[in-house]
This record gives sequence, structure tokens and C-alpha cells, in this order.
Amino acid sequence: MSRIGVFVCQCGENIARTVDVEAVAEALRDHPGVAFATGYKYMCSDPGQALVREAIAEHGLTGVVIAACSPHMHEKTFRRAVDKAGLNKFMCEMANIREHCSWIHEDRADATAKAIDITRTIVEKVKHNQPLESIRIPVTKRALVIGGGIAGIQAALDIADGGHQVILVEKDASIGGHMSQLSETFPTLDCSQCILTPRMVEAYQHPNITLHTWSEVEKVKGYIGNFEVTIRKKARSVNEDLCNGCGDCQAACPVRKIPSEFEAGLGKRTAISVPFPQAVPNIPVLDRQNCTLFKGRRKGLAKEVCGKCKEACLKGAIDYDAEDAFIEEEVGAIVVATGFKLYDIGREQPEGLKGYGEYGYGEVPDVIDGLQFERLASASGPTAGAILRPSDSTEPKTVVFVHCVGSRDPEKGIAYCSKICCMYNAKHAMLYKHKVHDGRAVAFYMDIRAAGKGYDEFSRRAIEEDGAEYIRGRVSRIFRDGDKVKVWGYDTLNGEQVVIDADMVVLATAIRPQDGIRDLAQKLSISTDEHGFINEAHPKLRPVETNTAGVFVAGACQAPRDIPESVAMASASAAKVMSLFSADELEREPAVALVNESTCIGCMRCADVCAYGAIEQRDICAIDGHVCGHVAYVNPGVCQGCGTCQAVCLSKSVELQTFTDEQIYSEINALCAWE
Amino acid sequence: MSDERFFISESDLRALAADLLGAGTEVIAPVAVDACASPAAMASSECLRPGMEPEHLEYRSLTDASQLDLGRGLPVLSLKGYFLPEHEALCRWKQKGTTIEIEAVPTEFAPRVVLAAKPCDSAALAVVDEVMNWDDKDELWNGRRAATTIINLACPVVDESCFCTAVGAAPDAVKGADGLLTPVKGGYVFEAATGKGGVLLEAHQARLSPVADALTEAADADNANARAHVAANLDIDAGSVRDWINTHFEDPLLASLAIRCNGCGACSSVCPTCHCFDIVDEEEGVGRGTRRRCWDTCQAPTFTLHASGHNPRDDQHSRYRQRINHKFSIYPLRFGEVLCTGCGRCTRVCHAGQDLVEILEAIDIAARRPAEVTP
Amino acid sequence: MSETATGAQTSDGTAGGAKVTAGVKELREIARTLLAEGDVRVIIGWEAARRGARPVFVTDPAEADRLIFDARCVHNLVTYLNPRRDHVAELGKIGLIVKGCDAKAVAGLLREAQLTREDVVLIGVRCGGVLEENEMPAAVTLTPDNVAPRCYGCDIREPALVDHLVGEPQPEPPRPAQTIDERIAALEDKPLEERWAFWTEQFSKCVRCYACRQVCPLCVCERCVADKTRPQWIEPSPHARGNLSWNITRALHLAGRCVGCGECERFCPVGIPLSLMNRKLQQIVAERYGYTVGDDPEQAAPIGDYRLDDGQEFIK
Amino acid sequence: MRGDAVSDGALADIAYYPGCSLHGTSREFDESLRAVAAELGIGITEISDWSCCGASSGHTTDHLLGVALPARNLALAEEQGYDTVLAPCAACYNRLSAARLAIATEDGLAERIPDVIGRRFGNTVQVRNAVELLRDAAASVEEKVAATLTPNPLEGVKLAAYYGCLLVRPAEVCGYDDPEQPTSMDEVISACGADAVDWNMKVECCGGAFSVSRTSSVVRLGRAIIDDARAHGAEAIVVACPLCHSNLDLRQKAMALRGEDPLPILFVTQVVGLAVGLTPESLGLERHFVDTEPLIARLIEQAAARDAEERRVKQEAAAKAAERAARQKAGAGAAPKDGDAQ
Amino acid sequence: MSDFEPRITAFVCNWCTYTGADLAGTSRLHMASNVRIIRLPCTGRIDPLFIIKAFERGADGVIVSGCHPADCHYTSGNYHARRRFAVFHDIMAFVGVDPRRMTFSWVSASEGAKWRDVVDEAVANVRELGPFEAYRALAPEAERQA
Repeated sequence: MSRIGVFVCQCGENIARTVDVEAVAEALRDHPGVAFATGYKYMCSDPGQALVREAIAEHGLTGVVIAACSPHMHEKTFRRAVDKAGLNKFMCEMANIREHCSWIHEDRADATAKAIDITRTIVEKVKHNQPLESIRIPVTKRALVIGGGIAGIQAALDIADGGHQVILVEKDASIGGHMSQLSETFPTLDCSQCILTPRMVEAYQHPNITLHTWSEVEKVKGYIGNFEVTIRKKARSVNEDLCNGCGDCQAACPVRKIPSEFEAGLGKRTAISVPFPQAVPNIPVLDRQNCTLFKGRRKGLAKEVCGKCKEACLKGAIDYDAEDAFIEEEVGAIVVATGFKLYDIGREQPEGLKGYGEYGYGEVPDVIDGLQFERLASASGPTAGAILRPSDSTEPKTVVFVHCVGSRDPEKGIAYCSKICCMYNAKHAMLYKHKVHDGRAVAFYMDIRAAGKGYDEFSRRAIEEDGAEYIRGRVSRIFRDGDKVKVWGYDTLNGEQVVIDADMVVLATAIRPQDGIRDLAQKLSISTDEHGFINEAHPKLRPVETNTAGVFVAGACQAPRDIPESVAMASASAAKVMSLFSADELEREPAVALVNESTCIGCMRCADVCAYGAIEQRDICAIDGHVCGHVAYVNPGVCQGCGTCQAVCLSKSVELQTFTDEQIYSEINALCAWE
Repeated sequence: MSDERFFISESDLRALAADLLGAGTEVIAPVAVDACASPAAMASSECLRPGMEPEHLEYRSLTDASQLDLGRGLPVLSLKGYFLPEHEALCRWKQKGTTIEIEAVPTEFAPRVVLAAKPCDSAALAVVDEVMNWDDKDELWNGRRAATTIINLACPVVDESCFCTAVGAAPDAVKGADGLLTPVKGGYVFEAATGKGGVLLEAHQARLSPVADALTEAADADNANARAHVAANLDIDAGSVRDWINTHFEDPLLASLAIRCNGCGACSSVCPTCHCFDIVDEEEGVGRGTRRRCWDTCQAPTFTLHASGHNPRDDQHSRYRQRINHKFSIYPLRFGEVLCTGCGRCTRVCHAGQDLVEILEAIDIAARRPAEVTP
Repeated sequence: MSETATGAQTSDGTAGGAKVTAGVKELREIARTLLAEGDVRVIIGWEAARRGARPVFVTDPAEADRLIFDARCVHNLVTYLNPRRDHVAELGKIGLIVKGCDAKAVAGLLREAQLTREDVVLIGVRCGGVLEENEMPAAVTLTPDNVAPRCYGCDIREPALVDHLVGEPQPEPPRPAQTIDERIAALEDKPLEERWAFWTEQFSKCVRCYACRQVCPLCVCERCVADKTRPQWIEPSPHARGNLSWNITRALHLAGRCVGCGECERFCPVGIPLSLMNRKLQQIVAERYGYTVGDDPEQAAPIGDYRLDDGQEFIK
Repeated sequence: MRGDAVSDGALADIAYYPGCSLHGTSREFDESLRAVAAELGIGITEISDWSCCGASSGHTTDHLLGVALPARNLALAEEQGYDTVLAPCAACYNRLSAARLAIATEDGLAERIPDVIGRRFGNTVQVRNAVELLRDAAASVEEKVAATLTPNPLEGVKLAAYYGCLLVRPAEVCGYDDPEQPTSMDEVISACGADAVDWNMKVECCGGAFSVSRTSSVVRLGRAIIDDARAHGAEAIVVACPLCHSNLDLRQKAMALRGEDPLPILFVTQVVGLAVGLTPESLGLERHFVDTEPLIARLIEQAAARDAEERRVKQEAAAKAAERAARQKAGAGAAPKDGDAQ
Repeated sequence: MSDFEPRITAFVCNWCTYTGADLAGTSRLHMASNVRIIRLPCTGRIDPLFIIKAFERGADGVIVSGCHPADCHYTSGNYHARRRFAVFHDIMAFVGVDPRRMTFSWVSASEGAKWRDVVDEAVANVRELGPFEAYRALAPEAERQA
């Protein structure tokens, strides 16, 4: 006969306001199998948990039901408390009478009756709980970091410094991400390359880090501690071992007019190229799309049309017939750090977004975005740091910075604030004034959001010391007028229209997640929000974890993030990975399926539906040893506890622990109408 | 028991049924039931295959005298269901905290009349009375038996699977019944067989009229040749069969009877004498439920499955042998009554082809001439 | 150990008026050789008996002539391949005579790893449809009134999953007076309440003898969910509520598995029209997932498989 | 249901809703529309008993009034068996379209309107404006222009397409073109052989109804538009709205202070009319305040000169070809090749 | 039937709909109080036996809800559930159970409002249908007693 303790929480007034806690405790007191029932103000508080421990000892409880908030909130807390009191922690369950009852109903009688019902179902469930031990599974102490931007590099370095192997996968030819494109970084204005390149080299040379650039994650199988990852190493056409980065091939390449992605389209590059001088690894990539040799091959010409880079290469590192290679890696944890891309105001837009016709859809010359301005301002940029406008390379005397292009604009499909634009706009204005002293920097803003450390002072300095003219209002139209860029705006503080004949306009376009994020999320079976940013497990309490155990997230792939936040998140996820690797074995919830071999007939329908391949066929031997049949066997290490096998099993011979048929049956039975 | 015989026309018999219904007495009788629907469910049923007359008869509580079917066919299920229902609550319990209240079920029943019962069905009731009053008086069974007056309708013998005469019953027997109707020209010879039957007759004296001798002779003649007709189907010595089975438990004839049997237990469901039941507790809500007994069958593997997983009779042969053994040897040895009234339903319902007449013949042959018969 | 309960028949197997066609002769020949050469230890087929054709287990080559095949051979003998029937398995390797629909049931057992193809020899017979009521003294020609409704529209009159095939090609079985699909359509035209009344009335007749389960070739569970007591998903006593949950569960277990042999309806002592329910399941699986139960063991069962664009019109 | 492609000539008849301006101050828009429609084989028939569409005064005073007035005309078109209504004036087009959208989306309105306008209304009629119609018929305009014998006066002429506001905004009501960077009128202009100028004031405000109450603003806004058009080399501005036309044409007199010659303002239908060889009189070109005659005359003269030049060059080429053929025959005589059949 | 308060049992998946219901709670989205939630790891685990048992125990309506296709935490649990409940939905309709008594829906962890709408709509539907008398009439006591 079970002796169950029921503890009904007032949760201050969150529950007590609409649910009569005493009445619930009273109703449960003479429920069959309940040995003790009481109400308390804050069950999750220390005294509350002490109350549980004492009641277990005093009444010899065999099960505990906490009627309070959602199990997602405090199941772990109470199970730990129960564990301490010597009762198996899986004999403790939570009845959700807050989120699912008190908070969503007003009528007190209704809410109380419902709370009693909910608690009663969980009491009945606990009667059929089994004491279980956590499952121990081996942990592969190697980590995979997807994305080689500052977040990915930082995470990889922290984990590697922690003594563990790291595989860093980067989609582009070099690590560095968008930070490598920046000139200087707010709020300290230190040069981006100077603080980033050492980290890139450190990552490249770190004994524990294996770097795969020009590579993407093809497939992920397995589960926390035991992921099997397939990495596609895209054909680079350059043998990484032979190449010493001399650059002769780049010099020999006849195709020199390809818009450079790194230069955000302002600079040009050759077909075979290294994105930027400080690229890590300093090994070029052959762009098969634009290389004349490959164009010839695609047309089916018999003779090879070009081959200059191969001729120029003294090391013989160029290989036109290289194929994509696949690498299998076993890792215990994955950190997603795929970063961001900028919203493009053009006509072609993905579903749900609209372009900016009023700013000319990006077809008005001398209207550039933030990254392009960064390239202009960067010493290694196409203009060697001089602010020259792209149309005629003259120095613009009047530059207009437009905030919130796309961001905070539900009409265009992006309602959120991209967070970093206010800061980099102030930086741009400052950089521009430093380089063009007699230049006029005008910024159109709605609100200045500079909440970081030293951020507001930085933007005040741009206005007060460097003379940036900040106009509070939106820009309604931008169009070419002669050789000027006509900017029509409105000054809400003076209440008048503003027309500026600018030489150049910089748009602070919204931050979007990288392309392909949704496919990657599905490969990792983690979810993304409607914009494509990765969903964290809990916005406040588990910001760097995802719903899939063992998969962590860092940087701008989770939401608009600046560099300090990306680095902080990277170190946080690294810390999570380190704690995961701290033990040789991982403790996992024992919510796994168990086969009753005396009733299983080995039809293997369960194996067909198992998404994790956790079920295999096992032979049954009679006493004399000859095989007389076969049954299904669930590997507790691989099983993730979804329970689909039990639903398709005709004879219900497989039982998912913690959600067995008896437990579910008793919950349904507890809701009997004619109580 | 006055053995006076009366005459009653068919219309008077229906009127008698109507009177009983009018007086609020439940009247149970054979009713024609369409195979794939029932009058209650749907007025017209497209799924009654055209051209086929109603599939079968069933004993039903009449709601109207017109439903009484005197067509003399054999209802699918016997009268057993009206004395040992398919499922019957034995008690209900309700738990409050640690105290449990038990609520018993009534064992008195309103008086009721069964009209046109099959002699083999009512004979079965008499046979089962023995075990129901053996070491523990079954109040529910006895309560229902006491409350019921059964009037048999002489049976014209259904088909070649009938063998009531071979097991101590007869197409015109009154064993287990309280009266008998024998069809004659224009109506029936109606006679009481027990005091209860007499009471019923007196109560409806007006509907009866003295019977002409010619009619009673015709009735007796019909019954006699019905008896002869069924005897031709199977003529065995029940005693020798009983003893042979008792001593030849391992005989291959008994030990491999069920090669084609599916162990479905349909035979025991339709058998008027099979009386085994299972007791199950069915929960309804927390700490509330009902203990019910419901029909069970020795042919089902779970019948003798022990909690340990051991099953003394875990193959079909042993289960089928148990059925033959219990009916034709164990029960007769203990109660002197063959636990079978030869109605033939088990043979008719078994689509796997198990034929009891065939089996009894083989045993009878083996029993009488043990020496020269090769199985 | 031969079959003891001898049927009342004459020695040359022509009892019960069974015509000895060329096919039957060929069948007996194959049976005799298989038994004689020890390829199989028992041939399971049909024999004529007092109340019509019934299954027979021939272990002695000499008795091969008891085997018959005609419109009365309705039984789906594949139920005897159920691994839980130890007393049949004990006899040794089985040679089974199968009609087309029976072969589908063998494929079902193979699909669910209850059987390996090598441990059974299948002797297929070309079939032109069978009777609905098989307890007839003689094989009669099929008419719309006596043909088994399930035979109409049969897509496998010539079984493929067999080792031997006997008999001449048979004509199409006659169309029954009312096909099962028509009866389903008639039932579906009725409003919800009437359908409910019809089915609950039918199910309330059920006495839970589980004949439908014991006879089904694909119901091979060691312990059926209906017998499970912890928890008692299906109330064991035969009241209408327990019967409804039993019959719905049985129906759901047929989705994509039932071959439509109709044995459950034939064996039901109280005559519940189970073939309506089974056929409806086949229709659902065919309409929604284009799946028709066939005799190819490799064909994946629909429930347990999925496609990204499966219909979800009923999901909000 | 959009009207069938104009090219097959037998276009389903379109209901024509002229609105007050096209029978009043912008009669030339009506005349040129009818002329061009006839030329292109587009059957348009005026809705009988049409009434005012309420324009801006309607919907600014009361929402129901603003919807019911246009709805009445749509109902009439339905009753008279049309499924498309052509409303050339931008304001009428906007009000009719807005009414259709409101009735289709605001709950309760579809039930109230029939008893407010006193007739059945199924809201099945499509509403289109002149630019939309001509853009959809651009292929047949091009064919017509090519087939016109008289040289096309607009060949290569720089024209600035001015859309104003109500033709393209609000996007959910108009929806046939991009509200910020419209191109439909430009397509019609290029179909006429002219060169549609890429300029900045396509959708800037012309002052609209302030024409009377704050004329100074209209003059200022109008000048900005005309200056920008002229800066981009436009020889005329093309419009499709009576109010835009009057604000740019009538008010231009007050603008031309700095001595530049005035910029003619043409309706899109007049442009198409000229391209397909219709006479200026039939297009009502003489009704404009800014005299269009000098421009038209010059264009026709240039076209004729160009035509003559082309013909001369063609003749020269033909002559030279004939001469070469003759010389060849003389030379070839020496070595005839058999079987040299062309 | 206006004052009839239907009893509805909801079987929801832990990762999406249960969390969505939590979100509805934290956002204080008020809804009908007739629904009692039973948590399961995934819709893949939800078995038609649960629904039949819920009706047997007097529920007037049932809700089954989980992750949207492609969002399942276990990658394919909801796909299997979709097929299983398509067959179950059709067979129950064939037997005569009004499909509106069973609400199937996809509600993600961020759709608190949608969960409130699913609940309110289900309660309204079942209230209109009235108590499930037909199922309760099957109870042994009410049924034909021999």
C-alpha cells in the first residue's frame, strides 16, 4: 500500500490567489494511498524542501507529489531534495497547478476543483512509479564547434584549453567570420584584426583543435555524449598539406574581376584566392563557379581552357579533380556558433520579408550597408582605410547614417531590434569624422540603444566630441539626384522635414541568422523561432543550451549579439561542455524503454519506428541452449525515451520507464467522471 | 403433479404470453434475430442479405407477444445466459481513505416465465443445478432458478448433430422444466410437469380446453418418433463411455483430439451445460470498482495459466481432452449426470470441424470392444 | 501418429460428393511425394467430413487421398502456422495448402518475423472463390447468394508466394447479392447516431470468447493486450463498454495487416459482422496511404512507416 | 476575372466608370481613352446611371458613406452583366477598389451594404485603372505601333511617367504595381516606342486637393516634380490622374518664372494615341493649358524627317545591291555552274 | 445545453504543447477550465487505448496535441502519431463517434495563444455536442441484464 505525501504550494499568491490550497490538501488527505497532505507558502524555498524531507522521515513516505509549478521549473529541485531524504528521486512528481490552473482561471471554485483533479492524477501516477537509477553512458570527450566566427573560435579555445579535443568546422575559406571584416570595434575602438588574428592563429595552432575550413556539417546521428557527425569537406582544389600560402597562384590567375564576398562587393578578387591577407588557414580556395577552366569543363570542351594557377604553383598543390570528402567524427557535445548575416533591402526577399523600395532596393549607387562601410574604413580594405564612395571614389563630404533599416519594422517582417546597430553607427560616425575632419556626419535614429558597459558614453562622445549630427526621425526616401544622394527625413524633435544632399548613405540593416540555419537545426533536431534564430532551452535560466541535450548555442545564431556577448556566450557554452566532460560517464534520466521478454513475440514493429535505431533483435535460447526464438532489445544508452515503440507494440510488451502504461492508465482513471 | 393434459391454440398461447407481459412478468422466448442487425438498432437494415431468411434464433425478453417464435429452431445461445449471465456483478467496493465499503448485490429476482424452451436447454439447467448446489450454494443461480417457470416446447430434432437421447435427455423431456407443449394440429397439448407448472396452468385456465384423446395420441406418436430419430444420430452407452475415459487418460484417442481446434472457446460459450466463470475486478475511478464474474472457457490457454507462468494444460490437446473428460466422466462420476444434453450446438458452431458425435462414437466403440478396435 | 478421429467417409476420398478434379489429383500427388521423401512431416489441407470440408493433418503418405479442394475449402489454414500452437509445431516441418488470400497471411507472418520462408512448404491452389456457408454436404457451384462476399474483387486468384501451384485457372467468382463495400457504404450513409446504435448493439452481443482472435492467422501475440491486467486497458467482462474497446483495439491492430480472409466473422458464435470492420480498415489504409495488403513479404506495413506529406486534414 | 488578352480583339466587354473629372475638367482623358480603346479593340461601355464615387470627401466624412457610394456603382456594373470595371481616374479607381476590399474583409459590411444602396451586391466585380489595362495590353500596343503606317512621333522621345499617389497606394488596395518603385506606366511608354526616363519624383505628392485651398504649396511641389523631370531630360510628363494633370498643367503657369519653356503634361492614353497614329485633335491635346502643339508638331516633323532619311538610306542600299548583282551576272557568265538552283 | 460543463482530457507532448501550455500560463492567457492535461514524452507515445479509456471514464471530449511536423524533439514521433490517429479518427467516425469530440492539433512551445484557442474551441465544440451520454449508456449497470 503506497504512503504518498502531497505538498500543495501557495507559490506566494501565484497559486493561492485563485486556488484554495488548504481545500486541495484537505481533499487529498483521504485519497486512497495518501499518508500525508499539507499546504505551504513556498514549497521551493529551503524550509519548503525541509518540510518534504521531514515528512518523508516522519510518515515513512514511499512517494512525494508536489502540487505547484510546472515540472519544467522545479522537478530537478524537488527530486534532489527527495534524494537527500533517502527516497528514490523518481518517486517524486510535480502536479502543475500554476501554469496549467491558477494562472489561467479566475473562478476560485473552478480552479480549486481543477487543482484537486490535477493533483489526484499525479498521486495516482506516483503510486505506480518505480524506484529507478540514472543511466550511465560513456561520454566521448571531444567537442564539435560549428562556425568559425569569434564565438566559435572562443568556444573552441576554451574547450581546447580545458584539455579536450575540438573539431572546428567553418563554411568559408577562413575562420574569423564577420569580425574579420570589421575595421575597429566599439566601444574601445581597438582594431578588429589586431584583437582577432591572434585568436585565429591560436586556434589554428592549438594542438587540441582540428580545423576544417571550407567544410559543412552533413549529418548528425546519436545523442548527448555519443554524437556521430559526418563533415563534408568541400573540394578546395588546393591540397592543404602541400600549399605554403605563397600566393603565386593568386597572382597568376587571369580572372580578376569577381566581387569579393569578404570586401562586401566593394573589392575584387581572383578565381583562386585567399579571402583576406590574415586568413587562417592561409590556403586559397578555387571558386569553380567563376574559374574559366571549370566553365570550359561545364560546356564540355575537350581541351582544358586555362591552368595558369597550376602552372604557377611550385608546390604542385593545385588539383582540379579534387572531390568533396566526407569525414566521420565522434563527439560528445556540439556548440552551434554559425553567426549572422545582414538583411538585404533588395527586391528578392525570402518568404515573409519585404525589401525597401523607398530606399531604392539597393540599386542607388553610394547607398551602402554597415559591413561595406567597415571595409571602406578598414586599412586592409579596397580603399586602404580612406573613406571614398564606391561610385566615383571621391571623398564624401556629407554622409548620412540611417538606423533601423528592417529592424523594429513589422511591416517589413522583422519586428525585433538588432541591438548592435546603434553602437556601430556611432562608431562609423566617429571613424568618418576622424578621417574626414571637415565632413558632415548626419544620423537618423529612433532611439539610441547603448546599454552595454561604456556604450552610452561612446555614443555621447560621437555626438558631443566628434560632432555627429543626430536627428531623431525616420528617413522616408533616398534617391539619386545628379551626383548627390537626396535623403528625405523628418526631425521629430523640431517637427520639420529634413532634406539632405548627401554624398554617401550608410544603412544600418537588420541582423538575420545565417543561410541554411533551418537545415542545420533539423539535422541537430533543435528548433528555430519564426525568424530562424535558434531556440534556447530557457531564455533566462538556460540561455546557451538547446532542447536537445548536448547541443549548445553561442553568438548571433541565437539572437542579435555583439562581440562581448558572443564571447561571453561562447565561454558559457564551453563551460557547459566542460562540465559535461568532467565525468567519465554521463548520468541520464532513466526514461528508457524496457522489453518484457516473456510476452514479446519479436515482430520488431518497434524497431521500425525507433528514430534512434536503439532497438535490435536478440535471440532467446531454451534451457538446452538452442535458439528457440527472438525478441526485441532496447539499448538503454541509445534510447531517448520517446515511447513510440510502446504505442505501436500490439501486445504492449515494451514499457517506457517513467511513462509506463500503468502510470498513464492510473492518471486517466483518476479523472473518472462519477467520482 | 396433476398429469392432466390440456389443449391450447397458438393464438391462445400468444395471448397467454401477452397476459403475462401485461401483468409485468418477464417472458423469455426464442425470437428471430437478423444476423447483422437487431430490431432495436435499426428499423430497416441494408446489411440483411436479401433472400436469406433470418440467420438465427435467440432467447430474448419479449417486449411484445408477436415476437414469440414457435418455429422450433434452436436458439444460438442456450438459456444458460439467463441463469449464469455473460457478466454479472458480484459486489461493488468504494474506498475512502483506508476504510472500504462493500456493497452486495440482490439475490432475489422477480418471477418470470420461459415459453417454448428447448428441452435440451432446460435439461441442462437441471444438470448444472447439481454443481451449483455442491459445496457452496450459488445464491444468484438458485435465486434465478426459483423465480423462473419454464415451459418446454417438444423438439422436432434439429439435425444430425443432435444426440439428446444418448445422454439422458429427450426431445420431449421435461427435465429441468415445469411444463411441456407438444405441437399438434391447430395448437399444442399443454401439460404441467411440476407444481410451478400447475400453478401457471391454473392461472391461465381460461385459455385452456380439454384435449381430445386423438390429439394426445398424435402428440405422443410425434414425440416417440422424434426420440427414435435422434437416437439414430448417436446411440452410446453413457456409462461405459464414462468409465473408459476415466481409465484411458493417456490413450492416443483422447490425447490427440484437437489437432485442428483453434482453442477459441466458442463451443463452451454456446454450450448450455458449460458453467465455468472467471472473476475479475474492474476499477472505475480511484478506490471504486465492481467485482464481476463472466463466462470463461477451459479451451483458452489463459484458463489454467498460473501467475508463475507455468500452465498445466498448455497445449490444445490437453485442453480438449479436459473438455471431454469433465463432461462425460468427471461430472457423471461425481453427480451422476452427464454434463451434456446433446443439443449439438458445439458441433454446429465449430467451423474448424470438431464433431462431438464423431468423437463420442469413436470412444463408445473403443469402450465396448476394447480388444479388436484399432484407433 | 495418424489422424484418429476418422471421418465417416469411404476410402477413395470421394465422400461427401467431392468431385476429384485434375487439380485435386495433382494436389494429392504432390502431397504424397512431399511426405514420402520427408520434405515435410505433415500436410495441412482440407478433407470432406460430415458437415462439409474441414482442416486435415495428413502425416501418412497413404492418406494423401483424403485431401480435397473445392468451394467449401473456406478455412484460412495459415492460422496453424502460428508459432504459439506448439502441438502443431511438434509435428515437424509443415506443408500447407494455401489459396491466394491465405498466401497473403503467410506474407504477413513473414513480414513480422514469425516465420522464416524455409520452414514451410506452400502448395498454392488456383481458386475461383469459395462459399460463405461451408458446411454443405457437396461442393456446389457458386451463385450470388452463396458465394463468400469477400471473394468479390479478389486480386490474387493465383497465389505467387508458393513452392507448388495446382489446379486450372478459375473464372472470376460471381458478384455477391450485396458486396461488403456496398454494405459499408450503406452503413456510412446512416447518421452518426444510427451507426453508433448499430455497432454498440452488435458489440453488446459479444461474449468475449475471443474466437475472432484465436482463429486469426495474424493474431499471434504471446499474451494479448486484452488479457493484460496491469493495467487493465480493456475491461475483461463482456459488457457493451468493454466489448467496444476490445473490438476497436482489435480493429486498429488490423490496419494494414488484415488480409480479409473473413475467418473471424465466420467463427463468431453470435454473428457480429466483423468483415465490415476489417474491410473498412483496408479502405482507410488504401485511401490514405495507397496501401493494399499483398503477398509480398518485403512490402513495408503502412502503420510504422510515414511520409512527410501524409494527410493531416483532421489536425488543427 | 481579368479581361481576356486584348490581342484577340474580342475582349469581353468592360464596364467604363468615367467619374466626374472625365466628363468635366479632364474630358481629353475620356476622349483619348475612347479613341485608344477603339483602336485597340477594347470594348468599353459606360455604366448606365453611374453616380459619384465619393472621392476623398466621401471617406473622410463617414466610412460607411465612403464605401456605399462606390459600392452602388459596382452593384450597377454587376447588374448590367460586367465582371470588370475600368475606372481611369486614380481617385475613382482607389475608392472602388477600397470599397471592394472593405466589403470583402470587414465583417458585417457585406450584409449592410445591400440595404444601404437598395440593391443586390455580390462583390464579384474586378476594378482596374487605365495604366493597368494598357500595361496588360502592352503587347498589342506594340503590335499596333509597328503596324501604324505614319511614322511614330514618339520614337525615342524621353518621357517621365508620373504616378502620383492614388494609382499605386495603399499597396493592399491597388496591388497591381510596386508602391515605392512602380513600373507599369513606364512599360506602356516603352511599348509606345518612347524612352521612359528613370527619375526620382515618380510617386511624390503633387499637392492633390490643396490645389484650391493652398495653391502656393501645390506650385512648390509641382515645380519640384517638373524640375526633376526636366533635369532627367524628359520632354513631357505622362500622368493617369485628372488631379495630377491639373496640378502640373494648370498650375505650371505660376511656376515658369525662370524663363524655361513649359513642360507639356500628357495623359497616358494620349501618349498611346499618338504612338498608334491618332490625330492630336482626336486625343483632345489642344485642351491643355500648357500648349502641346509646338512639341507635337516638332515630334511629327522629326519623325517624318527620320522616316525620309530611313527611306533614302534604304534606296541607296537597294541600288548598290542591284549594281553588285548585275556585275556578278556579267562575271558569272563565263563559268555557269549547273544545278546551281537557288 | 448552455450550463453543461464538458469534461475534457488532453494528452499532450512534453516538449512542445505542454511547454506551450506553460507559456499560456506565464502569459496569463485565461481559458476554459474544463481541460485536464496528461503529459507524455511525445505524441508518438500517445495510444488510442488512452482515448478509449478516457471516454470510458466519462470524458466528454479529448484533445491530442504535440509538436508540429519537423519540430518533433524525437524527429519522427509526430509523423507516426499522425498516421495512427488518422486511422483511429476514421474508424471512430465509422463506429459513430462524432469527430468533433476528438481535437487533434499541433501546438509548439512558443504558441501559448494557439493552445488557449485549441482549448476554448474544443470546449465550445463539446459543449454544443452535449455530454457523451451514448458512451455512458454502455456502462454495465445500464446495459441489458440477463
